[in-house]
Amino acid sequence: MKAVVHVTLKSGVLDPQGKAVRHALGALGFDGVGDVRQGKYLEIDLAENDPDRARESVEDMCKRLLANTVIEDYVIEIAG
Amino acid sequence: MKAVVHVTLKSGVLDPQGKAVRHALGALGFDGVGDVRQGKYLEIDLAENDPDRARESVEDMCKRLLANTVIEDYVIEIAG
Amino acid sequence: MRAAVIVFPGSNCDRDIQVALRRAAGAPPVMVWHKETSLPAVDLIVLPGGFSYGDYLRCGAMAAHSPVVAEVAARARKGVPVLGICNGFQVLTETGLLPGVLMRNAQLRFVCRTQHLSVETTQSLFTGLYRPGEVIAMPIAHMDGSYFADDDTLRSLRDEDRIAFRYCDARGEGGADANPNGSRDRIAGILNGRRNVLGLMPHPERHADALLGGVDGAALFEGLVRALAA
Amino acid sequence: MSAITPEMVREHGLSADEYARALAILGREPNLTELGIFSAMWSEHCSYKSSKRWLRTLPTEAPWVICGPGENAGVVDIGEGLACIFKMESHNHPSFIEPYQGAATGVGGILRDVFTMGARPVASLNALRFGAPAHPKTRHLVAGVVAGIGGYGNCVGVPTLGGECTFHAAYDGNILVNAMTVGVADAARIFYSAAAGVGLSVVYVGSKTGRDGIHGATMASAEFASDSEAKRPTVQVGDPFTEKLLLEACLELMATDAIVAIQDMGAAGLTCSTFEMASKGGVGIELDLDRVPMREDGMSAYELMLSESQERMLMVLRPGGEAEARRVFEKWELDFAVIGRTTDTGRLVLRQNGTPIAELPVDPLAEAAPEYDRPWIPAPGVAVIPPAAVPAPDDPLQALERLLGCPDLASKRWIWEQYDQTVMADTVQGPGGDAAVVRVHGTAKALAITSDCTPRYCAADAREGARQAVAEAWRNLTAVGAKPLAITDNLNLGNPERPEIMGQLVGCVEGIRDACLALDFPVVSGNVSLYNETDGAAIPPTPTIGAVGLIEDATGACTLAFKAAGEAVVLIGTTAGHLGASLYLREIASAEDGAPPPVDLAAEKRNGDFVRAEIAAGRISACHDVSDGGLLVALAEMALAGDIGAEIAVPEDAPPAHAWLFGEDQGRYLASTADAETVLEGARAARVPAMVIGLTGGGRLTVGGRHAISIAHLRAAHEDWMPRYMSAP
Ligand SMILES: Nc1ncnc2c1ncn2[C@@H]1O[C@H](COP(=O)(O)OP(=O)(O)O)[C@@H](O)[C@H]1O
Ligand SMILES: [Mg+2]
Repeated sequence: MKAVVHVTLKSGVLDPQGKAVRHALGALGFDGVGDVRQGKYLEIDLAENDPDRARESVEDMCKRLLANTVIEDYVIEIAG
Repeated sequence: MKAVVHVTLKSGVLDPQGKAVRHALGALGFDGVGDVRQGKYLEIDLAENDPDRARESVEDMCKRLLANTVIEDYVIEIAG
Repeated sequence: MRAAVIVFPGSNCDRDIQVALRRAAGAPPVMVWHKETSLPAVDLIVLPGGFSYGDYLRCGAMAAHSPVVAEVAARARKGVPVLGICNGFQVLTETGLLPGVLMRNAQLRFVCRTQHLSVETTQSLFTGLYRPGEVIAMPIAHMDGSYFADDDTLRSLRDEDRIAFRYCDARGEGGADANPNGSRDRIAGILNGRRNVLGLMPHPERHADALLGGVDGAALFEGLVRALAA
Repeated sequence: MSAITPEMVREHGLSADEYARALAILGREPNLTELGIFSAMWSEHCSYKSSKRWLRTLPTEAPWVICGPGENAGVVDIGEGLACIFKMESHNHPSFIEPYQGAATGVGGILRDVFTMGARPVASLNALRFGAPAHPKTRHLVAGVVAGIGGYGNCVGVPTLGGECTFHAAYDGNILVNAMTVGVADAARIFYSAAAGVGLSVVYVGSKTGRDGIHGATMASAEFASDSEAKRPTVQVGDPFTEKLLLEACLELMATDAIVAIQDMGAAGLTCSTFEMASKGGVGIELDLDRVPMREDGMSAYELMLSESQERMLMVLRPGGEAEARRVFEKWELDFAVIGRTTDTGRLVLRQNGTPIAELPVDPLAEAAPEYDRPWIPAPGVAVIPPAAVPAPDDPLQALERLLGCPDLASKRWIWEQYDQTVMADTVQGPGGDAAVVRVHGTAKALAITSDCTPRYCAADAREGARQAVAEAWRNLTAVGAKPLAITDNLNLGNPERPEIMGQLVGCVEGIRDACLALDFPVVSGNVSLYNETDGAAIPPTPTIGAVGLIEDATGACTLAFKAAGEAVVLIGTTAGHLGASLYLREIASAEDGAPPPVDLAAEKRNGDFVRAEIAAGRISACHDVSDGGLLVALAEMALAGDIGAEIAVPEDAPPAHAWLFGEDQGRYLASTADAETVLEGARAARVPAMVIGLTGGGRLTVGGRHAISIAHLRAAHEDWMPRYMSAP
């Protein structure tokens, strides 16, 4: 199956990239752009076929590698 | 409203980050991990309240700045 | 030779190129802030290295939209020589003045070292003082220098003799250690079709003074001065 | 209503006595904001309460010192109207918790300390101590710290030109990340933090304030427990792009006369910077907190005063300077806000929503901060190990190969290749030599820069180890031909409330003082990092010494690479074969004990002055100080750098051969020369021991005609360890 993971900065943590993108959009003439936050997005192909076990394993991957839990949150979706 | 943009590498473009993640997951003992692709994820707050106009504007942002269409694809979601 | 150096927020090799150009041309270049909408009449425009806009989002992406870059592009299309070094190369690909894109280094780490290069063409304003096939050395220092273009683009770069420099080892050969960032075809620098725009990842301005360990970069600037005087 | 409970006082790291003192100063109970301010100001990190009385004993003066300790960084005169400004700072705790951002913001902080005084940063160094390579966290910490240092410094565009990186299990739970920055300024335009003058605007510039790192200073002043991961949310994220803009904007404004005083917001942010400016200037300050640029809504006064958001500065402007300042900061697209003014009340007054919400007297808080004469016991003496008591290797060159490939000596190329070493186009010598050499832009001069400390020695004897660290820094500057000018010191220690740790602190300071006095090498800045311990286990005392020297003619800088075959290899200094606390003892004989090699400071000075003069005279073609691993390691490093071998003979009247080859006697150099006769003659005249021990040439190192090893073989051993270690899972 396939897992999709979104890794984002915890709220309150400075996001220099998002800040710069917001600024650049403004400079390009896009009005009404408020906060911009940038995160990572991962698609992982898994041999596992059981959704629960897949989620558990990806949860573990996030904690150990994919997200830096000191400053980042993550959300996992398991797709068929 | 809020727009969510996913920027991913076009298939066929080598993704060294995804490859490194796959490798690292293997080294950590996660079995059955196939292909891993890494992309960017942006959340943009917009003053615009009309979903169509919001999408149009974000589409424009993607073409002009957020994605490099030589190597990247993007997907836009507009949320309430 | 009258040169202009474009300064973006986050450029950090602007002073270095200023020194190298002054040394080669005998006169200092004009430094142009990215917000300018016009450029003075110049013989050469340089986009320097650095981290314009922090290299956030994608290297060079935000700088490519600076007001002055539209004018740089217009001049380039008129045939004014444009040189993009490192971040400047990234800006040139983002604007479409040069094909392809510079991606994250294959090893995913910043790399700074003195790198051997082979001069792949001497048929340009920039490389006329080198010998064909000459092996030279220049510092590299980048996180995103892995040149990528699709097969068709690569083929036309080769067929049109537009590859200016390739990474190589001390003997001028390829091989595992010769490619510091995973660039396709070991490409370190390319020309546009009209041959008046050069983008390269290595830093010639950092090897233009014997005290700093080499002068192979100086030949690029001296070559430009001569070509533009002719 | 008594809002402040003893529990809250404790959580703020204040002792009962300290709280009583706070009550006495205020004449009433503080509110929470005020308590937070007391806590930050009186934290070990900001007040130096345990170390101050000892730091005062350090020598800080010399004719070339423009400004010693007490400002953001130290300042020395380098001639031609220029000054060199430098300092070292630790970011140990944050780097352990979040290695990338911890190290990155450490670099950001030290860069600001230097440019806040008017200098353009020209070089950075980093001294790193990690746990054992086999410890499960080490690899991750190395990767993160190195990437963070590079990520920040490379983006700002300041070359990172050197440092140290060693490993020992004693740092498993407390790594050390000490960052140093060196800058160059116009000697007539140095900026200080004293906010002299009443009715002047207090201006905030840089990034917005968020809820970052609240209480970082208190955290840096407390011991770790292994559950300290819970303290994680205090970590800040650095934005090097904004730092670069701030650097350029500050330097641009500094070229005008708009600024009266300027101070970066580092530890304890707005609190520490306002108190420091007010107290040094003898004024009061009123702040309107509603005007502080904020990243998030609804920030309390407490949060605003204690936030450690990065890339921010506080300035006091001359009347009429505001328009100019605003223009510059708007050009660089940075936040700019007048947030208050100086007053003649001697008090800090904070207002929010138009009402006063905190009021504190400046001087009592800043100057009457607690100062402790903590009990201390001198370290127990350690026995001297005689050379003969240490087993000899079967083959000295096999031992050499192992030493060159051991984690502490292995090439750190994997690290420094992640640092931009050539940006600014003034790097004469980058990492890999005895000292980095960077040309002073627009002149013929160069600065030599090094950072040194041998924790092995300090663990055995803090005082001798600290003397050695200063001497080695001095020697490294000398080896490139520089005249040593001054040092910055970063004292990294455990919990000072323990008398044996306090004894180490005293030993470090005494050792530094000794060496600095003897070598005419004053201390101009520094930093103290205490409580580097986890679950009661302290790090070895680690007094990192950062040092700067001057080379009048950059083209005359010497390097350690052998230049030609057929030159004599000269050993300068006395070799007794001291193997106690040596690398040989640890790596080859698997023992970690014995007294460190003693430093004879008079001989150190004589030998170094001689070497420097010989380099200046152009008689020495390559020079290298002899340190970790001893003579044979030094010889191999010269051979590797020049890709030229050498053949040496062990003198007959020497100590046992292995002690002669691997002993770590101090005050020594190896030099190659085409004119050995003149060098030896000069040495005799200067009463400096010197002898020819061999000849350069060939592709191998040969010892005593019997043992040989190829340079290529040694190179593989030396270069392979770190990349192999870092690429393992
Ligand atoms: N070990 C030390 N030796 C000498 N001076 C020191 C030492 N530790 C701190 N100092 C000096 O004390 C002052 C305050 O240090 P610190 O609070 O770390 O500076 P900053 O606020 O700029 O980060 C500085 O001038 C520093 O140079
Ligand atoms: Mg040395």
